Amino acid sequence: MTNSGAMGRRDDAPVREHEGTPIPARGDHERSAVSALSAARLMLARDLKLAFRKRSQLVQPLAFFAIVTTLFPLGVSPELTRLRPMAAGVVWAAALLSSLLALELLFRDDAQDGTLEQYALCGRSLTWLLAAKTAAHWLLTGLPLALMAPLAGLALGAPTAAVPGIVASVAVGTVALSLIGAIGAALTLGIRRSGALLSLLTLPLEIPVLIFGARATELAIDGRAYGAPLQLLAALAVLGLTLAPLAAAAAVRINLE
Amino acid sequence: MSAFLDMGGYAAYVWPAYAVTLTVVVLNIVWAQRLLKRSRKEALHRLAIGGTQK
Amino acid sequence: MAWTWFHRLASPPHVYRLAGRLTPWLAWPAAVLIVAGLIGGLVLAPPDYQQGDGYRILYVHAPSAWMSLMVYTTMAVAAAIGLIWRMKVAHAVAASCAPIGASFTFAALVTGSLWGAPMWGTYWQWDPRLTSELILLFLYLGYMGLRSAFDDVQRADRVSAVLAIVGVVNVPIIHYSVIWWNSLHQAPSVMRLGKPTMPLPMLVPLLMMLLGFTLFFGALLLVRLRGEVLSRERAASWISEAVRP
Amino acid sequence: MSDLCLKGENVHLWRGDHHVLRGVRFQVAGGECLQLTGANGAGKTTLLRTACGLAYPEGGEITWCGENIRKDMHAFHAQLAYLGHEPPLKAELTARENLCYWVGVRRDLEREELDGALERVGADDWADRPVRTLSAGQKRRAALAGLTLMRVPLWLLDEPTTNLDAEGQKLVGSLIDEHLRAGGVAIAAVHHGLAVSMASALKRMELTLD
Repeated sequence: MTNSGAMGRRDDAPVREHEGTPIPARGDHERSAVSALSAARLMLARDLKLAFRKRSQLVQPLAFFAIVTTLFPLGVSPELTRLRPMAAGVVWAAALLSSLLALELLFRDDAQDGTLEQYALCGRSLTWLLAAKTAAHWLLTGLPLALMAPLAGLALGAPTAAVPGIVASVAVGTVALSLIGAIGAALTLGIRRSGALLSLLTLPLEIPVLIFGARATELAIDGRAYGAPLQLLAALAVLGLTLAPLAAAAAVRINLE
Repeated sequence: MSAFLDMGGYAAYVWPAYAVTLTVVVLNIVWAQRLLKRSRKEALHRLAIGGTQK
Repeated sequence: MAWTWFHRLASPPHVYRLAGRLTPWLAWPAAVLIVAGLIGGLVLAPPDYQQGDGYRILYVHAPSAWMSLMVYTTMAVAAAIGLIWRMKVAHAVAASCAPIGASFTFAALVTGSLWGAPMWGTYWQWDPRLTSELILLFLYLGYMGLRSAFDDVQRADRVSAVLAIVGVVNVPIIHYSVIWWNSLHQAPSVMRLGKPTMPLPMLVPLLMMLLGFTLFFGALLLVRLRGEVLSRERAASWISEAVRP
Repeated sequence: MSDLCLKGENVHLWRGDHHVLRGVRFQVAGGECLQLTGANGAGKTTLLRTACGLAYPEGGEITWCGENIRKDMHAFHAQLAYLGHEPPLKAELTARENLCYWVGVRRDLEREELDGALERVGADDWADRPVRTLSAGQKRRAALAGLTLMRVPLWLLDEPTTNLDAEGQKLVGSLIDEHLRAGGVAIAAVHHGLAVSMASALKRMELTLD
């Protein structure tokens, strides 16, 4: 017990004039404090600004999505009649992989430069802050993917009438993907080369999203009603929205320990 | 006896299924015991190198 | 009062000793039940009127499939307890579960495909039950991969606990989505297990096998648990008494 | 009188097999600064991270104003500022933007206040340059500006003077002085003594290896 009792005795109480930094009394921080929601909004703004300062990272998942969907006609057949039945599956598999690509960096940069730690210590709900980060991730990868997916669909033989259905299903589905992915990214935060492990953790959890998403897209391409799978997809997204930030916050705290 | 081994013509499916399960069962026993033995050895080793705090 | 009991139960030396003492009490009944179930299933039970003797794979497939899910649930519950109450023993239970569960999931997959082969004419069908098992195997592998990626046992315990909990929330969703997906594309599965109409001579060996495997899991868990508890204990004085023969 | 007090009782913590904190006790009240010294690996950083609630002690407890810090972590965190080894700044943002986002999640910042803090640490010239282009010492100064802007009673500083020139070290000393004079609490892990003028307010504790 070498450390115990090493404390010096406290000498005369220091003078307490209130010059310099005013210290708010205990509990006083509530008054000027920022609410969890506006803290989250600030986090979102920060992540968007950061992303636009490093544009290459913004473009990479989209380029990856484009190249994966290009591989299929080259690997299978240039005939649209053969590509069309698998268009939905191809679009979704590519969307899953591209959303995964950007995940590794979701918390990694912030953990490395110490800002994540500061967010964990800021006295605001880390759950909300991570939800905001996930929202930023969706805005930066999910939404652009949803806008690009119809192009890939058209190139694989989908009719133009299918465009709204493809956009809707990919947009809703990527919300769930970003949320599930955030858990995976938070879990693997402390691991150095986490890419393969991250995929192994996240992809099985994302299978329901793939199933409902691909079904909705398939129905849209066939010109049928895709409401039912889209609703199931939305249900998954809502479920993810309530649970994923909690799990991610728990995982981040453990990894910061 | 040979009728039993033949499994009504399904021998090629039934016996491999049982063999795989048996292997998994036996392997689990071996692994579990090996884990315990290794942990014991490591614990003793840690005691030996004098990590006796607390 | 309940808490003192709880903490006594969770104290490593107590767990170590208790697990050692309990193991034979689970292992022997498990062995007896499994042998009896095998005799009942392979010899005494009559052939199925549709699948002949091929259905006898049921007696290994069903317990394996049961194990795969039961072990995952146990693991997730133990992980949650470990995470919430910061209980090392619970984390040790979760760590012990993963390899057992993964191996039986593998067995369930192989036996399922062997059962399906004569019925489908191919070893692999995207049957909902098999597909779910396959995904479950990936979940186990991910869990074990995550656990082994950390050098520090404490952190590995806590991080993988979060994954186990997330996974167990997902398992039913995955299962039902796979069934839903499958119902769109092909006829329902040929594997109908444990129907209440099953005749007693078929049902009794199945129940014996299920119970036997469950007890076997208990015994395995206890042996592994002792190992995991030892490796989590840092130089505590009870180890020397407990470990030396 | 201020009733602020951060207290550690018999704190134990392991890192793997290594028993880093072995029954550490400390007590710092309002107007006092605890100066932590010790060799590399003696557990200074670990103690600070435990004190701020990032690491979980396996034995003992840490209390803030008499309450275990885990009882209401958010309220406790809202009252502390922790500065780690590295200044927590994003390389792509300017120093000013960094402070806006960093401190902004805690409290609303007035522009004048921000300017004042930047001026105080001598950042007038480089406050609007991306952090990527700043020197290590400048980054450290920017982090110090963030520290003062948080307006919290408890400071936990890990090597606050690293990479700073003589003048910068004096700045750290005077910032801590002011903080203490206003009734604040500080713990600083240091290699060399702090340039604090109020020597009477300084407590010292040395952590040892094994």
